[in-house]
Amino acid sequence: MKARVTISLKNGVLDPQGKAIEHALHGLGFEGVNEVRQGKIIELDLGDISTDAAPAEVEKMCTQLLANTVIENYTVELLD
Amino acid sequence: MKARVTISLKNGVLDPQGKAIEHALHGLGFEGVNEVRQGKIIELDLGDISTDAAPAEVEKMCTQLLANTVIENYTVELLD
Amino acid sequence: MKAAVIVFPGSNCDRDMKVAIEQSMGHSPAMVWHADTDLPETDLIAIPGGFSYGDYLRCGAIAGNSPIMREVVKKAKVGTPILAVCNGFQVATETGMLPGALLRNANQKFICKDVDLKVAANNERFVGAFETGQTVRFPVAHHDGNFFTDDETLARLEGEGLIAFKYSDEDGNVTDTTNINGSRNNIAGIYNEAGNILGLMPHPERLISDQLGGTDGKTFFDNLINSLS
Amino acid sequence: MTEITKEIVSEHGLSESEYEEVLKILGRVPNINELGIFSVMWSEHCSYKSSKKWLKTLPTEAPWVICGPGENAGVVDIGDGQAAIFKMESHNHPSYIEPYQGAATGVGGIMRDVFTMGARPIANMNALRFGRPDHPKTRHLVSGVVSGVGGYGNCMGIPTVGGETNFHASYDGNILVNAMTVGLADTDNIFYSAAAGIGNPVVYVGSKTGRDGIHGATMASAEFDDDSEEKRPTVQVGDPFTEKLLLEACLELMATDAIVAIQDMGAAGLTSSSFEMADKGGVGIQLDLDNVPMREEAMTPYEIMLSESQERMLMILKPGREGEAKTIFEKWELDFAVIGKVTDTGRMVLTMGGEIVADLPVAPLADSAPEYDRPWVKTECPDPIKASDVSAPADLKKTLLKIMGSSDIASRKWIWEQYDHMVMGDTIQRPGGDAAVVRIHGTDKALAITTDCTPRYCYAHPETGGAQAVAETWRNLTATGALPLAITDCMNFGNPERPEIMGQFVGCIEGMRDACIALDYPVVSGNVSLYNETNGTGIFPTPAIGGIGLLKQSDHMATLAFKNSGEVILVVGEASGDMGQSIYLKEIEGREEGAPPSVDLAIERKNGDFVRDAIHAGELTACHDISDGGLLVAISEMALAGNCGADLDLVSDLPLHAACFSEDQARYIVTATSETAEKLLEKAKLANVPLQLIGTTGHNELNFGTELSISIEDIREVYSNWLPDLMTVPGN
Ligand SMILES: Nc1ncnc2c1ncn2[C@@H]1O[C@H](COP(=O)(O)OP(=O)(O)O)[C@@H](O)[C@H]1O
Ligand SMILES: [Mg+2]
Repeated sequence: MKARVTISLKNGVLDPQGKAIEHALHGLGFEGVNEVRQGKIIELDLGDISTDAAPAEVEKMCTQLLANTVIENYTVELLD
Repeated sequence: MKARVTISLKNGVLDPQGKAIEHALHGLGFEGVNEVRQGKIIELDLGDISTDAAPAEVEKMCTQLLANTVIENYTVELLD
Repeated sequence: MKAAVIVFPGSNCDRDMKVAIEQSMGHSPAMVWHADTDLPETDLIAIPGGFSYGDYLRCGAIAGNSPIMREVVKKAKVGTPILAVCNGFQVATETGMLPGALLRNANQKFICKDVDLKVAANNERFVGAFETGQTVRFPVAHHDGNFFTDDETLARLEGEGLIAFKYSDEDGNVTDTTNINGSRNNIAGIYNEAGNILGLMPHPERLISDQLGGTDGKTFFDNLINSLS
Repeated sequence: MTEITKEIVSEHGLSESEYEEVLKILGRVPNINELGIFSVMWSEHCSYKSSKKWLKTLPTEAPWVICGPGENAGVVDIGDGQAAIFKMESHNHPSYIEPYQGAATGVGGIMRDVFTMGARPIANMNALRFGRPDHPKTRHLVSGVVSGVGGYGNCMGIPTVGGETNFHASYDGNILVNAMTVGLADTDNIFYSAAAGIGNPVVYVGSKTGRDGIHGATMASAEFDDDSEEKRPTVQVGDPFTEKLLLEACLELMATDAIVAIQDMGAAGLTSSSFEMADKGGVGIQLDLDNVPMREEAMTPYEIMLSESQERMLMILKPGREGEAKTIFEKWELDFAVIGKVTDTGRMVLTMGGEIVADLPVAPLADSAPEYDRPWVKTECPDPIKASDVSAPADLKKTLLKIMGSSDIASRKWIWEQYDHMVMGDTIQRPGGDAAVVRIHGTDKALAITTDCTPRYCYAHPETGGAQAVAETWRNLTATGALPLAITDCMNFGNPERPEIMGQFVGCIEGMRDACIALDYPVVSGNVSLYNETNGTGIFPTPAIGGIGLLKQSDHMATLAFKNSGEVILVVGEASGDMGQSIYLKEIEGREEGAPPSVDLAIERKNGDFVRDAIHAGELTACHDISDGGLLVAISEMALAGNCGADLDLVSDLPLHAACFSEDQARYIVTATSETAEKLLEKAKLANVPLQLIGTTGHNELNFGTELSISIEDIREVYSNWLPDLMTVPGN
């Protein structure tokens, strides 16, 4: 079983990386670009955990380690 | 028009981040986790570009700036 | 007086911290390995700078989950003084011992240089050697020192005098141009509510002699050790 | 198994005659694994086949040299049972293709060379050359390389304390990234790479092996062409965190006596490390490749042997010490595997899946590595350019501003502020001075470290340029008060198969040799990077020199900043006023011509010894050598550093521009109190050292009679802004 965790900055949290990319894109002539936000994707191979147990398990990983809920939101997708 | 670019390391490229996360998850007792790979997600607000023009434009952004094609792969999704 | 320095894999200012504490305290602090589950009796815990676990995932995140940090958090709750510098500050926010988070510097670059700091609120124990409003000079060396917190917390930090240092100029002017990394309200260091934890991005342990370029760090540690002895 | 065709042989970079030699050694056709091994072992990078003949002519000995070239790094005695271990290495091609990872893994590689010998790294340096500032790729390359150098060194917690940076069109298609590490060890606990002890276990530690960088070493030995972008997957990703753990684990094991020999896996990974260890020890090695920790599925013997995965080491342990070693590496969460043993066969035998996949004689492969005496032609020295052949500046102030804000002179602060240059708490001279100075922790001693090379001088006349590069490092160390001890070099050149390029190499070596001998300043380690050439255009010959010197008492150190108002400014040394290859000629006249400034090594030494003695005697308040840009630039730099101006009163027979901007060698600007200055003038006369009073420090302007009056702040603006302006992304 695999899972994909997508982590993005909460609304209202400054995103310096996104800002820098936006500037750089403007510098390259992509002037239409309005806003850029950068997030993370973490792909986990969960081994042979059951489909029932997986969501709670990944949820726990997210709150304990993968995301910092002071500044980040996350979503979990289970694959296969 | 919005776009989401997902960037991941090419197969075979060392992923120190993923490795460290895997290790940390084991340390926290998530022993079933087999492999972790970390990637990036970049969300772009493209302004009012046409749906026809957008794919080529984002593609250009990817090769010129967003992805490091020496070691990374990317995929593009257009939203709305 | 006893002190302990926590060492994670990837810590690299642990020796510098030890040297600074030794210089002011007259003897060595205990060096405590991350995998230990016991903290020695101590009057001060220092969490040093560096790149714990490579700063992979988020700076300080993996260290924040290490066995020893559970003990540190317990001690923090019973009032043991904690000095968290640079990566230590990041670890402290990750564990929730201090509010906020440290984002990538606004200019995206690692910054290493001496900076001027205005002492924003004078917590006797930590910065008793300095007057509120005075400036001190410590070096910074970080890639992720951009302090972020929500408006509400920010107002509380300001209102309750929990901001220790702000990036300023030599004369104590706190402006956008002196904000080296994009931190909210130029915040370089904060206290927890109980006042027993100081987290700061700058490195007082790096300016502890004239030969190294300054002594504000020595003054800082002399006072800290004194006030805890 | 793959059939060995002509095409396969040539893809492996082996010439026909080299392949003949392979057949002769083996007495049969090699299999693909064996061919791959020959190919990397006989690549330019590993075999030094074009350069060996000439490298051998460099002086490598002195009473204080513990270990010269041939090991992972050079070792010099610094007293009290301590040794400095240092080396410089190039990572040019990978950095051009992927600047961040290329530079980062370059830094990682050179640190491993140093700690594999038992030293804790205490300082890093980086010598960088980029294309012309306005080349479309330059900004991207500068930004990537600088963050890569910082990214690795900062994370390791080793301060990057200095370096040098040039911009020139000759590097447009081939940038140079040279990294140097200096480490500290005890003289009685230095580790070498010769395998010994038949039956002893061969142990692999560090990261797992993946398919990265396969053929990196052959890539570093081939010229670039326009489709080299295709070679991309050979780039490796660095993991500085793992290297930090590897460092600590190795040092912990080195504190025991369990290690017989140790060698890092650098270019050509497991192949070159195992062959070098076996060859040096005159033994055989048998490896079971199934036991190599692997990151990827289904790796072939070929891939395992040629992988350049980073952060790995190979060790020979004493028998029975595996358990102890394993405990240490496991504590640091690193892979540890016994992968073979030392044998008495003199052969390298590799097995996998129960089969022999390669069986090669060690000594013939190493000893009969090709060695070429490539044809070369000497570069004749161009005529000098006299001051009278150059027009005088219309306006001295504008001229000075133009030069201070030029690509060669402007401040490199934008770079070093991205490097942690203070971690470890012993940096007592930060970047920006003549040499960086780091204390030897817990002692009164300090090491001064510098890297220098003026490629335009080397291009104009290699012999002079080679000598000048060595002399400039010697002078920069001296200017801090240090006694220069030894150098490492990084020889960056174009295609050696072209006689004029080979001639540049030979010329530079000859100049270096003369300087090393005259200054008692041997070469203890080095590296060669050839084929830095795109579509037939080579880089400027660039023999980057890294020098180290010892300050027995760190508080004797001098710095370049003007300290107080009202002190006397003096110049040590004499000027001929020749303007060839000067920054003035380049920036003001737009001419890159003429002979470089001549190098008189006897004078260099005499003037330097005088300056160093004066520093030790506490007679100087500031000291700075005169190099790029000349006297007025040196004075401006001292004024900027001290935030203190000067009134100049330079009496000279030379035309104004020559007096201000000639780049005559063996000179220093020093300051002293007026009483001490009297004494110094007398001493100089006795020592036959030219010493001339040229002004007084004070206020916040540089004034020079009616010719010049300029505020320090105006100079600072152009000096400080050039690089940040260059690096600002348009639209920001
Ligand atoms: N890439 C770099 N990294 C760190 N420091 C650098 C770099 N390039 C130049 N510097 C520093 O800038 C200063 C001036 O360099 P340079 O002009 O080469 O000095 P010099 O003329 O004395 O050899 C030195 O202190 C040097 O260490
Ligand atoms: Mg110099």
